[in-house]
Amino acid sequence: MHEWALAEAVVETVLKEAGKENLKEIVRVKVMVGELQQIELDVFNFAMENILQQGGGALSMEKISLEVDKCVLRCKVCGEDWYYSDSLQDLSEEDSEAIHFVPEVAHVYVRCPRCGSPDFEITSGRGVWIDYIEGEK
Amino acid sequence: MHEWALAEAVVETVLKEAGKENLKEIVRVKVMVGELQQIELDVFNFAMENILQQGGGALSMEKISLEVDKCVLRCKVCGEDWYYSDSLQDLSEEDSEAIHFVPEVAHVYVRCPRCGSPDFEITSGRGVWIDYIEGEK
Amino acid sequence: MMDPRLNVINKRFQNVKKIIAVSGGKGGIGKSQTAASLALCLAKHNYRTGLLDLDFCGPSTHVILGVEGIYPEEEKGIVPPKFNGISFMSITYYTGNNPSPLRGSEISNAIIEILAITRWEDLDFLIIDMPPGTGDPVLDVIRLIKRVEFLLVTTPSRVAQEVLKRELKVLNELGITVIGILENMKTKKGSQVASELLNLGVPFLGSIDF
Amino acid sequence: MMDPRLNVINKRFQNVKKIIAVSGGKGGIGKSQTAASLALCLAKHNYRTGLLDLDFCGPSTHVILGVEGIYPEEEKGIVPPKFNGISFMSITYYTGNNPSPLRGSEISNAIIEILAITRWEDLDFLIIDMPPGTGDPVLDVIRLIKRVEFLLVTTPSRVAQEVLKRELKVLNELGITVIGILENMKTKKGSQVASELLNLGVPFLGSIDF
Ligand SMILES: Nc1ncnc2c1ncn2[C@@H]1O[C@H](COP(=O)(O)OP(=O)(O)O)[C@@H](O)[C@H]1O
Ligand SMILES: Nc1ncnc2c1ncn2[C@@H]1O[C@H](COP(=O)(O)OP(=O)(O)O)[C@@H](O)[C@H]1O
Ligand SMILES: [Mg+2]
Ligand SMILES: [Mg+2]
Ligand SMILES: [Mg+2]
Ligand SMILES: [Mg+2]
Ligand code: NI
Ligand code: NI
Ligand SMILES: [Zn+2]
Ligand SMILES: [Zn+2]
Repeated sequence: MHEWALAEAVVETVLKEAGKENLKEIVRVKVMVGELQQIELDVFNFAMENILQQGGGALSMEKISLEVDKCVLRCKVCGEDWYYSDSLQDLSEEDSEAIHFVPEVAHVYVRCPRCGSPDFEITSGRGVWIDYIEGEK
Repeated sequence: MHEWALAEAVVETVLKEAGKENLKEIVRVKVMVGELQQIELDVFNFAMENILQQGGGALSMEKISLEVDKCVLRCKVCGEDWYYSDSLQDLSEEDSEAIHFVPEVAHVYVRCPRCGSPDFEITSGRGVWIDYIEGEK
Repeated sequence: MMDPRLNVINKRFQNVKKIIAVSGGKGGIGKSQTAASLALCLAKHNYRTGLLDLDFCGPSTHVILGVEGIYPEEEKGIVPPKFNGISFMSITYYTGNNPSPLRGSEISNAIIEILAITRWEDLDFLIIDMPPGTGDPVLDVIRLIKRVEFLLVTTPSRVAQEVLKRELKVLNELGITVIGILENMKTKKGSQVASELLNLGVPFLGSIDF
Repeated sequence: MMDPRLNVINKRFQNVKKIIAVSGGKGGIGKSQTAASLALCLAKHNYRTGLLDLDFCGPSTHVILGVEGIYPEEEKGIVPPKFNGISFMSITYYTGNNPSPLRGSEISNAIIEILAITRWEDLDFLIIDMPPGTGDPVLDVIRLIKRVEFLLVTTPSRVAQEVLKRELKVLNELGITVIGILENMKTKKGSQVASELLNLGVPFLGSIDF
C-alpha cells in the first residue's frame, strides 16, 4: 500500500491545477503510470477512491482514466534501446520490489543487454504523472 | 580561437553522419549556435573553412548555414523564465568569457532575477549542435 | 506534465518540528559521523528523532550505527523503522550493499521519490546526512524542504575549508539558516578554523579532536 | 540532434600514452593528494605529464600544488598551461574561488565540453583527479575515455572500504583496468585493507602513513 502516497500526490495535484485554471467542472483526467514501478492498479485505484471520498471536490473516480506507459531503457554507452519488461524476467522478486519503491534503483539491478553497462536512461515509463486535465470553466 | 575545437567537432560529425547515411552529396547543413556561449561567428566560420580546405570531402562552406539559438534560462526553484541576454548586461567581461569556454559556469555567475537562485536550467541556447543534414543518396 | 510528487513533500514534513541537514563541501570530514552521533544523542535525550541518509552514492550512517535486519513498513506510503529510538531512512533498504552508479538527475529523482513516499511520524528533529558537494542533493533539499537548516562540518585542512567557504557563500546568498560550523578531527590546540570563515557571520559550535 | 563534441574527444587523447583516473568511492581519503603527488613525481622523473581535475564541486589539486596566476592559451582549442612541468587543467580557471553549484547533468555537460576543447600536448601520463562517488564524472570518464585505467585509493576506515568495494564491483563488471589499490592514512602497523577487497583480484600497491 505504498501506492497510497502516490495516489495522494496525484489527487492533490489534479485539484490544485484545476483550482489554478478556475475549472468549475473536471471532465476527464488522464493519469499515466510508468511500467517501471510495477504499480498495482487495483491498489492505486482503491487508494484514489478512498482519498476522494474524504473530499475530492470536483473530482470523482469515473473522471479518471489510468494508462500504463511501457518502460524503455537506453544505454548511454552503446546506444542500445530495450524494454524493461525483458530485464524484469531476470530480476528476483526482491529486486523488482526495490525498484517498485524507488525506480532509480533499477541502476543497481538492471544492465544493458548489449554491453552490460548500468549507465542507461529511462526514456519512458518512469513514475506516475498526469497527462492532461480536461474541464469546464 | 577556441572556436576551432568546436568547428572541428561539427565538421567531423557532419562527415561521419553523411557517411553513415551513405550520402553521395550533402545539400544543406544547418548548424545551431547557442547564444549562451557567445561564439564569434566570423571566427567559427573561418575555422570551419580552414578545416574543410584540409579535406572536407562532400562538405563545403556554401552548404552550411549557421543560426544562433536564443538562450532561455528557467529557475528550478521559482519557475521564472528569462533571457540570458538580460543577465549578460550584469556580467563582467571576464565572467562572460568563462561562460564562453564552459557554458555551465553560468551557474557560478548568473542568478535567477526573481529569487536569486543559481539552480536553473538552460532550456535553450546551450552549445553548438547540428540541427539537420540534407543530402542525396 | 507536472510532477505530482512535488505537491505532497511539504505535507510529509508537517509533523516534523526541526529539520537539520548536516553538510560541508568536502567528503571524509565526518558529516556522517556527526549526523549519526547527533541523532543518537537527541534520541537519548528523549527527543523524537529521525535520520535520513541522502548520500546515495556512499551511504554510511547504517554502517556507523550498525543498522541491520530492519525494513520500512508500508502504510499509506513507507514508514521508517526504528533503530535505537531513531526513525531511520536510507536507500540501502533498497540497494543492499550493491553499487549504486546513479547520475545526478537520477539521484535527484530518487530523492524526490523518497521525500514523497516517506511518512515520518511526529518528530522533534529530523537529521539529514548529506553527501559531499553542492550538487543535486543539496540543491534539491534547499528547493524542496523550505524549512531546512544547515549544520556545517569542516576539518582543520585548508582544502576542506576552501570548499566549505564556497558552500557557505551559496547558503548565505539564498538566505538559508546555518546553525553553525563544527570543527572535526582537530589535531592541534586551539581552533584552526580560519577567521575568514567565521567572519561570514556563522556561529562556531566547537571542535572535536581526532 | 547529435552532440558533435562526442566525435572529437578520442582525437584529443590521441597523443596521450596512459590515462589514469585516481578514484575511490569516498571523499577525504586522499585522492587529490595522491593525484597531485603522482603527477609531480612523474614530472620529476621527466615523464611528460598532465593533470586534469574533474572534481568540479570541490576542486583541490590547484590548492595542493599551489597553482596560481596561470591560464590556458587559446590555440585551436585550449592548451593547459604548465606548472612545475605538469600540464595542468582545472575548472578553477573559469570559476575562480566562487561556489559552483552544478547539478550532475551540468557537471556531465561541462566535462564533455572540457574534454572536447582541451588540446593536450604529447603526454606519457595524464592523471585525472576524480570527485567522490560513482556519479556522472565516473560514468562519463568510463563512457568517453575508452583507454582510462583506475587507481583506487582507500583508508583503513570501514566506511571507506565499504564504499570502495562497491565502486570496484562496477569497474570489474565493466572490464575496466584497475591498476591497484593504495591504502592512505594508515595509523597502525600492517595493512588494514580488508582481505575481502584484495580477493577481488586487484593488486595492492602499498600504504601511506597518516
Ligand atoms: N573526530 C574524528 N576522529 C577520528 N576519526 C574520525 C572523526 N570523525 C570522523 N572520523 C572518521 O573519518 C572517516 C570519515 O568520516 P565520515 O563521517 O564518514 O565523513 P563524511 O560523511 O564527511 O564523508 C570515518 O572513517 C570516520 O569514522
Ligand atoms: N597520508 C596522509 N596523512 C595525513 N593527511 C593526509 C594524508 N593524505 C591526505 N591527507 C589530507 O587529508 C585531506 C583530504 O585529502 P584529499 O586528497 O583532499 O582527499 P580527497 O581528494 O579524497 O577528497 C587533505 O587535507 C589532505 O591534506
Ligand atoms: Mg537481490
Ligand atoms: Mg568576476
Ligand atoms: Mg558521509
Ligand atoms: Mg579530491
Ligand atoms: Ni507498493
Ligand atoms: Ni573562444
Ligand atoms: Zn550498452
Ligand atoms: Zn527563481
